Amino acid sequence: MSFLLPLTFLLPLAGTLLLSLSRGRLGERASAAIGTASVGLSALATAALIAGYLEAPERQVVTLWTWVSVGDFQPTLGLALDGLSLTLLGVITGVGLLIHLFAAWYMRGESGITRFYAYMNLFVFSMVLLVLGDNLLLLFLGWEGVGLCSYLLIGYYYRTAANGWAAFKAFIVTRVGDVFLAIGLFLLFRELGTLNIAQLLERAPQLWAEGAPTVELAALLLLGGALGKSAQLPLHTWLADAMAGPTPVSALIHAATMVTAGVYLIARMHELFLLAPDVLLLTGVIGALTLLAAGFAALAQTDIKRVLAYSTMSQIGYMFLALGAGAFDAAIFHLMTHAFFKALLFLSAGAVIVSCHHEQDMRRLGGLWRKLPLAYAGFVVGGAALAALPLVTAGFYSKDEILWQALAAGHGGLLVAGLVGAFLTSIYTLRLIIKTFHGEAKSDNARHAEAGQGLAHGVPLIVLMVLSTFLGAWLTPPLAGVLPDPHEGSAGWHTALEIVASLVALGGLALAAWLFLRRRKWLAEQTSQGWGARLWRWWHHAWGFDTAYDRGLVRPYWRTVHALRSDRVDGLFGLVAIMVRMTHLGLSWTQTGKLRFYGLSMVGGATLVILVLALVR
Amino acid sequence: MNGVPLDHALVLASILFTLGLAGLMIRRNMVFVLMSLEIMLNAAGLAFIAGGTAWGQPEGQAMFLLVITLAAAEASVGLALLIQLNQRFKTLDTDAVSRMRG
Amino acid sequence: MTLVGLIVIPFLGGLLCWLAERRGDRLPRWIALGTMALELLLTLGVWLSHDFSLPSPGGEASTWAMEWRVPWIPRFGIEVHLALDGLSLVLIALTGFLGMLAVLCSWREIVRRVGFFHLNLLWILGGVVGVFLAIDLFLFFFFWEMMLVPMYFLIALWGHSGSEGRTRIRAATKFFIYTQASGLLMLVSILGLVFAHHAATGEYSFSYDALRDVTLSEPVAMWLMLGFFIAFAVKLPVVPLHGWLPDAHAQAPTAGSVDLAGILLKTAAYGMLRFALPFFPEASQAFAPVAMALGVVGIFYGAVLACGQNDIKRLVAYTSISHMGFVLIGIYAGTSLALQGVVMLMVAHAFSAAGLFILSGQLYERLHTRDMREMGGLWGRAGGLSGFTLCFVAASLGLPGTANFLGEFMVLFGSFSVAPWTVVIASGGLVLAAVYSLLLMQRVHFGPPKDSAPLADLDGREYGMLLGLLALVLLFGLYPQPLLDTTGAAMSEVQRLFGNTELLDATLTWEAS
Amino acid sequence: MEIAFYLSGLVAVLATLGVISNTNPVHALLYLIVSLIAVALVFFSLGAPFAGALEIIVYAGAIMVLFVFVVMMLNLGEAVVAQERAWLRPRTWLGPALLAGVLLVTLVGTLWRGDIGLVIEGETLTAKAVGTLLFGPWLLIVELAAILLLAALVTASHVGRLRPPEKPPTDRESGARKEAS
Repeated sequence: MSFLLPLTFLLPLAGTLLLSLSRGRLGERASAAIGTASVGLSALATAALIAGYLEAPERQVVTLWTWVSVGDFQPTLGLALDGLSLTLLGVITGVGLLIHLFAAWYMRGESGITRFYAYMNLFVFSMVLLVLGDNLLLLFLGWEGVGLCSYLLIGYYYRTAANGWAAFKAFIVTRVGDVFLAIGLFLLFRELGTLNIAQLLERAPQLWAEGAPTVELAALLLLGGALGKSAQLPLHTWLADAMAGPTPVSALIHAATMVTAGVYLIARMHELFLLAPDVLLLTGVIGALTLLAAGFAALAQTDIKRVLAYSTMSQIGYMFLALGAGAFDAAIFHLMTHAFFKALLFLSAGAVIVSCHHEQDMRRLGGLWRKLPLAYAGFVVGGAALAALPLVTAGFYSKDEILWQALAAGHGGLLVAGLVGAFLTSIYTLRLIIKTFHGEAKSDNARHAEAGQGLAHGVPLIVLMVLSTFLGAWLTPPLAGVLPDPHEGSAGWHTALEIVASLVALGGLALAAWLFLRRRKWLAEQTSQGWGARLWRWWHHAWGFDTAYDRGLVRPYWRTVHALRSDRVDGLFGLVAIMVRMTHLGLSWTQTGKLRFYGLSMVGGATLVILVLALVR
Repeated sequence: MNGVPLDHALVLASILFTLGLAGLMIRRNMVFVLMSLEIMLNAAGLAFIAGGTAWGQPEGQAMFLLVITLAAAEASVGLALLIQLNQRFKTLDTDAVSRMRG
Repeated sequence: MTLVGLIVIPFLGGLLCWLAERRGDRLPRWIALGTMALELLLTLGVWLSHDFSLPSPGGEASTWAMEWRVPWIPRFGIEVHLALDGLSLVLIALTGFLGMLAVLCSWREIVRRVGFFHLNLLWILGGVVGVFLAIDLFLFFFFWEMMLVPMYFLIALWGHSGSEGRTRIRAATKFFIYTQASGLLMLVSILGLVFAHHAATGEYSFSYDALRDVTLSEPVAMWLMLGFFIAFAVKLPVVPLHGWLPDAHAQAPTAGSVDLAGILLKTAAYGMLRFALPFFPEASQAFAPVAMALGVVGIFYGAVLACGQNDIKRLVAYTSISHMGFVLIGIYAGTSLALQGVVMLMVAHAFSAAGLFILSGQLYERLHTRDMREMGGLWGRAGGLSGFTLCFVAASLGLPGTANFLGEFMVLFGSFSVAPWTVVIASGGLVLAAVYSLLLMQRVHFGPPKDSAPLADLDGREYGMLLGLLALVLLFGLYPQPLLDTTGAAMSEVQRLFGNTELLDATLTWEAS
Repeated sequence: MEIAFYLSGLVAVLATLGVISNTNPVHALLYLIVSLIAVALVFFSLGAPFAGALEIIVYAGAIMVLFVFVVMMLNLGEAVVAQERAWLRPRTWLGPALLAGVLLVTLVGTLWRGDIGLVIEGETLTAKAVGTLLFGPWLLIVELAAILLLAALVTASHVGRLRPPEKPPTDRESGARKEAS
């Protein structure tokens, strides 16, 4: 059984190596086949691991070799499997496989398919390493590998410079988060002397009491890292631009897996965070703030993928809110269901985009629901799950669990934010569906849209649709022993909350229907003049964070770069050369050529010498 | 009066020497420069003689002999140059030949 | 005896190449390649035959794996004293390998006076191997100055034209003056040491062990240490004294750049570990915070300037300055983990910098320009070249799994206990490392292509070179233990001398307060 | 013996002053000869008859005569005297004179402070003693002096030769000729 664990990440690695060393000899179909097969086998291995774990749920550790051993710095290349990493592994390989399959259809006709699948496999390899790593340095390896792959995949269409710079921005902003994580690692290693997660979490309670300043600092640094990777409030500006990549990339990286790495990190290190209650609360607050900010921003977007990007940001805000409330298993459960329905939404959006010849702007789409039935169904089911339609969708159970845990843990503020977020979510989801599919087609791209065919297009959508319904909610992740058990509360309050949550969701849908079907004209003129327009533009630019960062940080940096371009400090040493030239000019003046002047200077010198000798002795 | 103290002789030598030096620096005419040179050499010879006779050793006078040979050699070469200067530059002004400068 | 062989082989090989020049261009190249291969094999043979595990803790002061001693000028106590331990072995192997790479990558680039070129190349390597082996201070200084002259000729005769009008002669002269002047300072310090030793014991000696036990008063020790430090700081290079590196790199031929970045910078770090630290432990300890601050300044200054460059080789040169900032922090942190990190970073930087320079040389062969403004969108056109550039760019930004990451993080982990604030600021530099690395990638390979004519793909020689280099970067990134065991003894030696505890706590309290 | 010394010393100084301040070269030359003879008298008063004789015969007799020949050959007319007077304005000689004064003060100061106790009694050092010395240990130096004189002879004869003016100058000197004429 223990050989299966390394298999899960060796297979994608083999796929990457095969594809990248093929030097362009592999055709489109062959590279798609290799890429999907490697992830498929890895999914098979995960399925076997899940079956094995369900029978005997105990933590397995497989150590390949000690990476470095210098003094007590002994990180090992070890893989640890427990309920939490198994769930993540399942999501990565399962959803990953479906997305790889869909990508075969989506990327047909694109140039450089081999390169695409090589990066996708490299991404799955790094993500699996991140999840399975048993010590923080290996986790960091996966962490940075995932960052690099997201850079490569966002910049896949490298011919247009804008995509390149979007990828550049994504990598740099996540790299800022990684630096916080690295400093956290240094601090933990200095204090606890080990990087192995199990030993670390064992020694931490012995060394620090709850709320000790160092553990607060360590937890804060880890949170900083998580914020960078999961695009939460301060470091979130990169996610919207990351939509420049192909849609399967956005589905895999920016919906299902990479952005949830931050949630996994905090869940994995929950003992540390429990030792630092203030930081935990901070996590919840940041989650709530991102939830609302992203919700409002999604309302004012015109590009399908950007709406979904902001909705991902707000759903991850939900997960952080759950973590902040101490409901670790609710966060992971929502992570799983979110992976399903958000991947479904992204793939359906991909289907729409390809069918409408790469048209992404909602204002030029419409009237597609009859032409693209499967994509429409995907949107409806995914949207319902996103808006947490009661009882029918998986989203309802996971979001409701988070709200209930927030209530049970006594965080009233977080609960209110959650409810407002749910209301906003249902509004922008229905707006998205109405604007894209209903009304009349506003551009010939939309008019001549033809539905996608073939298994690669249909199977992933259908499977994800099934998983997004209440059937998905049955796949409760096996987190029994791993994460602390949820808060208890009276059943009465629980059902009351469920009713309130579903009323909020339905109310939101009704309001959206009323606004976007009946009162479209009123709404258009409201948002085109006065404070309405200003508000709309403010939300469209996601509260202006991006421009603030650009003007506050990026532009000053480039000004200093151009100021220092010609190496001022080195110029300093040019002064030495100038001084030498000046002394030369000064001395050459004394050579006048006149005999008497030389006589005079000789006598002067002689007198001086005699005087000095006379006086000195 | 039992004889001339040595430092009086040396003072005389230094007076003559500085006079020659002053002459060297002041005059622009090559002839006068050479003459002042002779005076300085002579003063040096005087100092040698004074020293030698004070210590009662003949080295002083032997050295004076060398000073004189030197003076002779130097005077001859100096005067030859003087003639060339006068013939080429039609002047005796030492400042005229100051192109070796800068 | 093999030690003498290690030094003599490159020198003889150089002469042979020069003589072989008459019989056409190919022979000198094969001779040079053969010499460096022989050098590498010899080093690996030494590595396999001797085990470099930790000496017994109570062991005699410094156990050299191999030693060779012959009096040279008895009157001053100067002797040809060569000695080898883990650190110098690793660096000599690196010299051998990079020497082979330098010869390989200039196979088609150098066509004028090929024999004389290889003479210069091999004599630089001979000088460098001499620096790594010499234990007698006079001999060390001799090799230290000797390795500059061929480098000067290499840049002056075979360099490229100046990027912004700066001629290569000016760059070569600047390089020479910088290193020569700082070498003078080191000579003053060496003589200071020798005279102090003479005052104490009455007889002259330049030997390593004798001069190490000289007891000096506090200010004198500080000044002599500074003499050594400045000489090594110019070569490292540390920021204020770095002016020569970008010019030398921009104008040097590819082989020159590979040598310069790969090995010559390491002689400075080696010098600090071998001479500056063990000779003046207290002075270095007191000087450590200043040195670390210079390291941090180096990291940021190198990074900021790297972002602003248009010439690809100048960009890579400034990145070396940034990486060497980490080395400086690691050396003066003094913990064994930091010192091992320094060794790892030296080796890793040698590989990644050599790789990037070879790639820029190949780009120059294809595009005949080093100006990034004329490049762009090369991904589709240059085939394998772009893939390798991506890998080496990932190495230079410290992607985990590459040796650079391990080096940098071991340095940062090791230094955190000694100087937490310095490490926090330095790890800020990691973000800038990502900025300039990806900038190189973005401006050269991504973005709209200038024209669509496909460039010549990598031929067998180039592909083999780059694959070998990449394999080494990944090998040392994932399984560095053999390398760390080899240098373990030498580094614990330096740590024992440098990091004697009571002074270490002094810095700790200083940091913490 | 002392009176002779002081008297002739005084005469020598005055004659030298005359040499320096005179504008007419021939007069200066004569003053120079007087000064040399005064110095010879000083030698005699100090008890160095051989040196004194040498001074009169070689120095005053030969070298000064050489000077007279050259000055006569140049036949410097009245123009030179006028020009000399023009060159001798106080502005030119004040600075060097002061400097020479300072040098004299320092020399005399050091001599005076040096308190050399020696006194020259005046017993003569015969030419024989000098001769034995010269051809004893100093033989080599005398030969060298002879070679020096030979060298001076050759140089003076070569440099002093009056080249006929119409010979075309080599281009290297043309710069000098054009500028000078």
